[in-house]
Amino acid sequence: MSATEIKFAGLGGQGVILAGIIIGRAASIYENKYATLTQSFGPEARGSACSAQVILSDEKILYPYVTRPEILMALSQEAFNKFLPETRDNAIVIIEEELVRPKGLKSGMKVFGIPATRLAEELGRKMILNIVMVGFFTAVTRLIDYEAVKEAVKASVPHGTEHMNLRAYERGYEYGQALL
Amino acid sequence: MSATEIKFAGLGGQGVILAGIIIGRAASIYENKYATLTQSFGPEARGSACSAQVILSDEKILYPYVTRPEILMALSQEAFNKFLPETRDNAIVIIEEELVRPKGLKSGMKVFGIPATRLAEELGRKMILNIVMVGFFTAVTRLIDYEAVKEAVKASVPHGTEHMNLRAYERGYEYGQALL
Amino acid sequence: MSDGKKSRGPRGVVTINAELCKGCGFCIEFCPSGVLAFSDTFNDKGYHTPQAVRPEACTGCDLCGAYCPDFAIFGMLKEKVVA
Amino acid sequence: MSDGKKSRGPRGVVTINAELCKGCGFCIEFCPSGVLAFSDTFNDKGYHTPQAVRPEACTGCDLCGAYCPDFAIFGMLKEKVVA
Amino acid sequence: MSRVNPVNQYLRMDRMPHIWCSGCGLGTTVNCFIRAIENCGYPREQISIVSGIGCTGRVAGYLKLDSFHTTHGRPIPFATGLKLANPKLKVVVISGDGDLFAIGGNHFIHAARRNMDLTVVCVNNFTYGMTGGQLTPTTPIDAISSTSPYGNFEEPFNLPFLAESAGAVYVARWTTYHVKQAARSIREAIQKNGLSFVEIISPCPTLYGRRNKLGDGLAMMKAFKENSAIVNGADTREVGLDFKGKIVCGKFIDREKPSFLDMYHTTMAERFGPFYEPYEGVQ
Amino acid sequence: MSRVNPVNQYLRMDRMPHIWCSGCGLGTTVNCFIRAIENCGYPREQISIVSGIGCTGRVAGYLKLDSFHTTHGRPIPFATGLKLANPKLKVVVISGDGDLFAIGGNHFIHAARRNMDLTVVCVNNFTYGMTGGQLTPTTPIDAISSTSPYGNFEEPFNLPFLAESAGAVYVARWTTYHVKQAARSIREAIQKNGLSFVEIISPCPTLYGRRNKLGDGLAMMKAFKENSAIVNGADTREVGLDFKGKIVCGKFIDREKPSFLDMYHTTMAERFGPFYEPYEGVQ
Amino acid sequence: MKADPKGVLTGAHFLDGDHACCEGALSAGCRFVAGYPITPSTEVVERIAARFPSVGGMFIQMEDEIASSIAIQGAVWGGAKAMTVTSGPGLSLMMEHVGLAAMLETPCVFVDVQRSGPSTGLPTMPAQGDMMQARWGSHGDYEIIALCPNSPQECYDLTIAAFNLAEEYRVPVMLMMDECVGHMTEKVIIPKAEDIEVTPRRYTTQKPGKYLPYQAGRSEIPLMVKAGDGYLFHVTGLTHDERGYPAMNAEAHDRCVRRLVEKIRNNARRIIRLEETDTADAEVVVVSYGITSRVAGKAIQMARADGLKVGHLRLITAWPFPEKRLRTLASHVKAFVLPELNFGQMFLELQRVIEGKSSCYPVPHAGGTVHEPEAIYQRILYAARHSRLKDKKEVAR
Amino acid sequence: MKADPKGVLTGAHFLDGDHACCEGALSAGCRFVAGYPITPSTEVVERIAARFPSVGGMFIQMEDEIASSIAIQGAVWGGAKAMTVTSGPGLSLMMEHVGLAAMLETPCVFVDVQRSGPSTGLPTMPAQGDMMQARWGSHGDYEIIALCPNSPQECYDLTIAAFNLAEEYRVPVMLMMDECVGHMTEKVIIPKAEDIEVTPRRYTTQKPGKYLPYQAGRSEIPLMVKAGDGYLFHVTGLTHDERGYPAMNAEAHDRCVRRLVEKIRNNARRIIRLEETDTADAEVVVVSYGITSRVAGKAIQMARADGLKVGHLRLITAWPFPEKRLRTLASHVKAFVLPELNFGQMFLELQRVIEGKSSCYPVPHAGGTVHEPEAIYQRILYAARHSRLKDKKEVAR
Ligand SMILES: Cc1ncc(C[n+]2csc(CCOP(=O)(O)OP(=O)(O)O)c2C)c(N)n1
Ligand SMILES: Cc1ncc(C[n+]2csc(CCOP(=O)(O)OP(=O)(O)O)c2C)c(N)n1
Ligand code: SF4
Ligand code: SF4
Ligand code: SF4
Ligand code: SF4
Ligand code: SF4
Ligand code: SF4
Ligand SMILES: [Mg+2]
Ligand SMILES: [Mg+2]
Repeated sequence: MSATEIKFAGLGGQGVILAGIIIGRAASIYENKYATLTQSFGPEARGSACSAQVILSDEKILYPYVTRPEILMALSQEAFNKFLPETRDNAIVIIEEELVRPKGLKSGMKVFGIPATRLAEELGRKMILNIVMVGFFTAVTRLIDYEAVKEAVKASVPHGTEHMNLRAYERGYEYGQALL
Repeated sequence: MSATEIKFAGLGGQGVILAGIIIGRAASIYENKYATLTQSFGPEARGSACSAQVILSDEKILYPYVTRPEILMALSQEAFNKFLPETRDNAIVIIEEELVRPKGLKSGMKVFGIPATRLAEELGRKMILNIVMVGFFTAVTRLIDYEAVKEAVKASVPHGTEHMNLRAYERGYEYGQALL
Repeated sequence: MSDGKKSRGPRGVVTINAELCKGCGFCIEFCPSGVLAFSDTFNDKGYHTPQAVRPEACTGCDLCGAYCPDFAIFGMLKEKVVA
Repeated sequence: MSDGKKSRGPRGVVTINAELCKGCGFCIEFCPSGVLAFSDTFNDKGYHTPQAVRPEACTGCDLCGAYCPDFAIFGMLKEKVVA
Repeated sequence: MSRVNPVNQYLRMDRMPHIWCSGCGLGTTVNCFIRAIENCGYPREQISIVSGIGCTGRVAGYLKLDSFHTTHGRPIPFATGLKLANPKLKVVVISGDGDLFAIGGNHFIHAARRNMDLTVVCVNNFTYGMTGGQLTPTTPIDAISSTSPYGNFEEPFNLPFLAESAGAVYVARWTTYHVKQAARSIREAIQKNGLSFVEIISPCPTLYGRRNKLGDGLAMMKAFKENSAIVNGADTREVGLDFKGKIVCGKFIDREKPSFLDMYHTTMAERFGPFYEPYEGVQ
Repeated sequence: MSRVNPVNQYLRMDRMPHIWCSGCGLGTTVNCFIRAIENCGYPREQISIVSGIGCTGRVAGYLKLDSFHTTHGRPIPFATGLKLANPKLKVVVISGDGDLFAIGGNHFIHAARRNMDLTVVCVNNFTYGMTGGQLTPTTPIDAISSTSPYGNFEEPFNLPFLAESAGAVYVARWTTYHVKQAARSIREAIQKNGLSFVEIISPCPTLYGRRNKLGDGLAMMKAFKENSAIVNGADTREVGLDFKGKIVCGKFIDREKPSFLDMYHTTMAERFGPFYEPYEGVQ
Repeated sequence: MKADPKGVLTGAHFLDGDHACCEGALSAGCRFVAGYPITPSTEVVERIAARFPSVGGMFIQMEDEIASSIAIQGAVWGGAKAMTVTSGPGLSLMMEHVGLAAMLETPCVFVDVQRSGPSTGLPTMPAQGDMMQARWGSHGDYEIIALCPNSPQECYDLTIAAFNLAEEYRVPVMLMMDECVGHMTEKVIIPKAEDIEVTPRRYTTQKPGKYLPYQAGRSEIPLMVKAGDGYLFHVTGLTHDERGYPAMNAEAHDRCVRRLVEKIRNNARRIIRLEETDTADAEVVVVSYGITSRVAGKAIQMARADGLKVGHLRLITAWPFPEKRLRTLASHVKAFVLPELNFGQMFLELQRVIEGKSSCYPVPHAGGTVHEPEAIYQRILYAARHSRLKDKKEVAR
Repeated sequence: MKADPKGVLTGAHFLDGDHACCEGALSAGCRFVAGYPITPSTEVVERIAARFPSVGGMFIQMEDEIASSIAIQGAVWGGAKAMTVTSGPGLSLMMEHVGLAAMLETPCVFVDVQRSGPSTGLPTMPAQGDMMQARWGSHGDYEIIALCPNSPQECYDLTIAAFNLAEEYRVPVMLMMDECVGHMTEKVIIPKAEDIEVTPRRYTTQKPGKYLPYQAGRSEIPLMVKAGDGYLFHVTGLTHDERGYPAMNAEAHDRCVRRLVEKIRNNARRIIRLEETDTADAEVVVVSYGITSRVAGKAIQMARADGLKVGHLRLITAWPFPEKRLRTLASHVKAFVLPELNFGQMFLELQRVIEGKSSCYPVPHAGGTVHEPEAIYQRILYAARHSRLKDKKEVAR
């Protein structure tokens, strides 16, 4: 694989951008890959759909936008509905299974679901569902090394919350491992 | 003569610009000449030297500035001193003889002096010395028709002051005629 | 949305357009008659929307309408609705 | 400009730089001791400039200096001038 | 749903849902405004609305009136031109605190000075909503914003005081909790001759409330209810706002002064006498 | 003439004579300013002067201090940057009524709001001198100007009131007749922490006086003397100016508030504790 | 449409360019001016302040140029023909609103009486240093029209033309005067009202409800409405669709902005006005505009007296630039000479469009005064001597 | 001079371009920023607001862009390195002060994170529509330097370069970012402080009394002083002489402005930075800058895969424009292709400088997003097929 296009999508406040940043950071800072993350911004204020797009590559990335994602991570139904059509036929689709009902999948797609909100709540903070998703993503895509992502999580979350977030990361990772 | 360059110079408040405008207007509106008037402005606020330059011509005037005046009308010593050097050797120099002492004249120059301030005061308003000068100018230069300038005076002075100004014009004109 | 059942019936009627609602709760909080409460269901945008839990108490004062930032609810005097 | 003649002499001295003067008359009007008046002569710029007509009355208060918009006049205590 | 919200006729329903967040006070302000114009005595064709740029700036785009979405900070001079070209119009400026008082502050004080025949409604949410929650000239001391991450240390404007000192003839303040009073004030303001000013304190839960731990829109509305005091006629010197402090509301100023156009007419009529045709706009 | 005017050392004598007209009050204002800084307690190297564009704007160019002649209306933000880069400087803005309150009005009210550590001296001659005598936001009602040929019909600002409402900690007004008081006020203003404001009413005989039949500079000075009343501590609401009316002079406001830099220090020291090195400028 | 006689000062006058501009605005039907004084444009608004009240116009001196440049747009949407007047520093401040006018397609006129820059520069002296700014001073892509009068008469005539073009293309039109023409007094003939052609605003005839503010049709120019007529319309400086509603995507942007650009580019031929003398068989063509065209005229007289074949192409319209015509001329002219009161602005355009087919020589000048005719003359001489006819047929001598 | 370690965040970071720009400013020694929020540049000042207080810097959010653009100049004259940050609408408002900075020769940096215009346009979407404005947006004649980063890393690097160039030439430097690079996150490597070269302010060593603020000497760049050091100096936006005093005549103006222009034009070779790949034997050269250079890079890969000889010349410095280099290339290249996110801006410069020696093709785009690489690829193909080598030797195949 030389370049992988990934879309992280959900509602504002769910932390999807941070999820994308962690993956990008892991690849570019803690592994020897290139990573480019772009976001689509709109005048629509926060609270509605938002997404981050990440390209991972072994070579320098020129064109920065994701056009046909090979991996879609969706944390809301609206996001899922919006981005599924542009996702590749053989894509990996990663969903929060209690927030997203995966209708309309194309035949070659592989779907991985995780009740990340519930898991996060079990860990004590609903807010860290995105980190659970990051762990899950790491496990099921095997794109980036477990340790690299772990470092990236540490480097990306607010000081003092590392411990909780790493637990979330591990929880998601385990959940993913178990599925494989 | 196809083009005549004239400089009207004095202190702010003496009405030299208006004198230039009257001559320009007379030539261009009441005779069939072309006339272009330019002024030099400076950041220096009013009260100091000011001047108007007029070109009269039978043809369309291209270059609008006066470089070597053939006629200099000076209403203050400062103005006289400043502009005499650039005035042509054979120029006509018209001065308010009580305000200007004509030192440093070049040999070919013809000087015409008039006590315009005093004449204006005699007519009741010191302010109209510029119109006296216009009459004098008309007489001694014979550049423009008496009637044309008269019309221009009428058209250029504030409503209600025409009568007084025409008297000033005539007084200056007579004084000039008498000198010739 | 619901009209009253009692014989005299409510003076007012409240109408909710759940699709526009963003679940802010203003209407519920500031309804002077306690007509409204959140329903359990989400709308398409993922918000809990209000429902009239005590429709018979509605006076049609339209305070809910005045408060609603999403133009998703309004109250009316019943007579006007009929008219 | 002139220094006093009397034995006790004036307390102050006024100095005028006629070349800078624009003849506004502020100094004359606002000199509290009536020291100044316009002279008959013009300076190069064509302004009447002030002169000390009662130099002996000058207190050196420098109000003329404070008022003069052209920095063309100032008063001083005599002792300072000497010092 | 066959019954239709009566406000819809004043809205561009083809643009709904709007972009404002859940719990944002802007929609509530729009409700107040619609109620204000419904019975202000002017037909809607005669009412123009001008906004600048910002979340509040979007108001113009949702109201079904002749409506102008101009540049950041400049709705007042645009409105000035509009009004002067056609004095029959009632021109209302609705814009944000940043738009009207940061970049646009000069236009406001000059319009007030001239007593220009305009109504200015400022939706004060203490922040720049549209650009992501930065400091504005109304952000209270100590409040956190994205450009005052350690707490604001710049004194904010006391808008009613500023408006009075600049010359406004009508000055009022309400919060979005005070829907009825706000509607009434806006109506009075529109009916006023000269420059009228209404400040509406409004929740921006997304960028101001959340960052300052003030809760969601509803929590902020409740706080408005609890922390406000209505003091009609209060001395505007006394109505400055603190972080979480009392919000003095009310109608503070309501005075008579000839407006810009009044003064214009008087001056020109005096000067030109019978030759002056009273200026009634350019048509 | 061997005795030298003591003010000369503060002037760029190589630029004399200056461009100002006979009877203009600007030179008198410069005298007051020089007397103010002579014993204000700061060495002249530490005093910077910033002007905008206008006849008054030329002040910077005649004073032998670090002096900046900027753009029309913008001396205050320039001064803000200068002061913040080097807080040891005492930065004084001297500019005209048009510069500071027409195009520059917003910067003034914001500097006052922030209580920026600056002194602002406004020479109010009721007109735009430099451009030929147009209307300014301080031109009194009925006064004639080249752009209000039929008499001004726009209400002017009451500058002290505006300054107070925006937040200035020191507000005074004098005329050029009041040379001693003006000098003292400017000195006090410079010594003040935060935004201090001194309005100097000054004759522009050439463009304002003549057009309005107020006579020459001397006549205008006499009128200042006769028509002025000193009311220290007057309510700024009451000190607005009419055409030929009373000119209320005095020190109106003198209050203590932490300045912008004070507030900055407090906030950052609190936040960063021992890690905060008190900001002392960029060097 | 004919001019409204009210305000048309028919007759022969001895006026300066600034005052002539005021009269041009009146003749064109302008009844709203917002301005802020600045040398050397102040006399325009001073005359307007005196003239407007008695002819049913409204002049307001705003608090600054920013306010002036948007107040006129409010007035236009209220039904007025409107302009603002300034000089370089003010024009710099108006740039955001030149862009707004382009985006809203507000027909309006910006008068720039150029003085020497940059910054405060020489406020009372002439220059032509704002030519590129007039075209490019606002952010993003847009087009404007710019006209360059060279006499008070043209200050009058081209002010009318500016208003007419603004209406025809719904575009901001810049009248690029300079201190010299602004302060120069000459005879100005103001025709009878019935001899003055004035382009009226083009209002829709559609009913409210049907009307779409930015539906352009084939003409590329949408029809207008004004506030108060019941259309309940919306306009925005955001990228918008035909309804005037914000449309936040690249496709809408392309549609929106492409038309703004193309309505001018595609109509360049109809917009452009030139004055050509003796270009047909010229070896050297002097390209000039504004006041410099008169100085160039004198230089050309000098060169012709030497027997040189010198043509003159005067840009009355500077923007859009007469690309086609110059390219055609380049195919048979040896060299171009372009004097201007700046260090090379329109010269860059000339150099671009002739694509190396001829030689071209700038005659730059910092401003502060006009060129010495001699300087231009020398350059013409140089051009004539040092340029060769490249791969084109020698013109008949 | 080496960078001050305080503020240099040495290490590898995953940063967006806006944040990288903030770090670049810190590394360059910038300690004063005045700004006004505007999408998509806001993140730059947000990070600065958080970072500056702990490193001895001062950030102030001013009341508008006009104030910001002059507050930084006050700060520079107070001794700081300073910048302001904005996007198109804000840049339009700053234009008067770009001219002031040019005139006072205030070294300072203007960051423009470009969004789609004109007017409010598409605030959250990319464009390159302010390129001509950057060069020409203020009135009068002047020169600036403009740099175009194409990645967060370059946002960091070129911010430092911008400060260094500003000091070296005493000129306002524009950093022309765009929404895409500003909001794109990638790895950014921040070197050790001792590996960062920083140009210090060049202060005079002369004594007060001797020193003349605008005495330039042979270098064309006068030395500075700062307020408070006892020089009692004066500066003005008016035309001035070497003493910094107003000098109101055409000769002084020529001397004053000519140097402002020539100090950049004469040093263009030293200022200009380019990135060239495979231009030596190229038939078609793509000229690009900023984000578009990456899209173009992809298109070039596609074209090379077809066997075409395509070179790439990336403008890191857009202004001054690499006139000489392009003219040289034009002598052996068949065609140039210039894609940009506007309807043709730098393309005009290209067309001008190659003087018809090669063909050249724009690939215009309204903005709102970047080009489809396919569109540029198609244009390259077209250029390769339809252009002929004119009167130049065929390059070896
Ligand atoms: C000239 C200019 N500067 C900056 C901006 C960016 N901008 C858009 S909206 C806004 C702030 C709006 O704040 P406010 O007026 O309080 O409105 P709110 O979003 O809070 O309702 C800013 C700074 C702009 N569009 N134009
Ligand atoms: C941006 C800009 N607009 C306008 C001007 C023209 N201008 C120069 S000075 C001035 C007015 C000055 O008035 P004021 O500040 O009252 O100073 P005064 O001359 O009366 O002392 C104006 C409008 C300018 N230089 N720059
Ligand atoms: S006020 Fe409106 S948006 Fe809020 S909960 Fe009620 S119906 Fe929904
Ligand atoms: S109309 Fe009044 S009573 Fe009825 S639900 Fe609404 S707020 Fe409550
Ligand atoms: S105050 Fe100064 S300028 Fe005025 S008359 Fe006295 S010395 Fe002359
Ligand atoms: S110093 Fe005082 S007393 Fe002496 S002349 Fe001057 S003002 Fe008069
Ligand atoms: S960001 Fe704030 S002001 Fe803007 S829509 Fe959301 S809540 Fe309202
Ligand atoms: S024009 Fe007025 S303000 Fe300017 S120098 Fe003359 S008198 Fe003074
Ligand atoms: Mg706000
Ligand atoms: Mg003034």
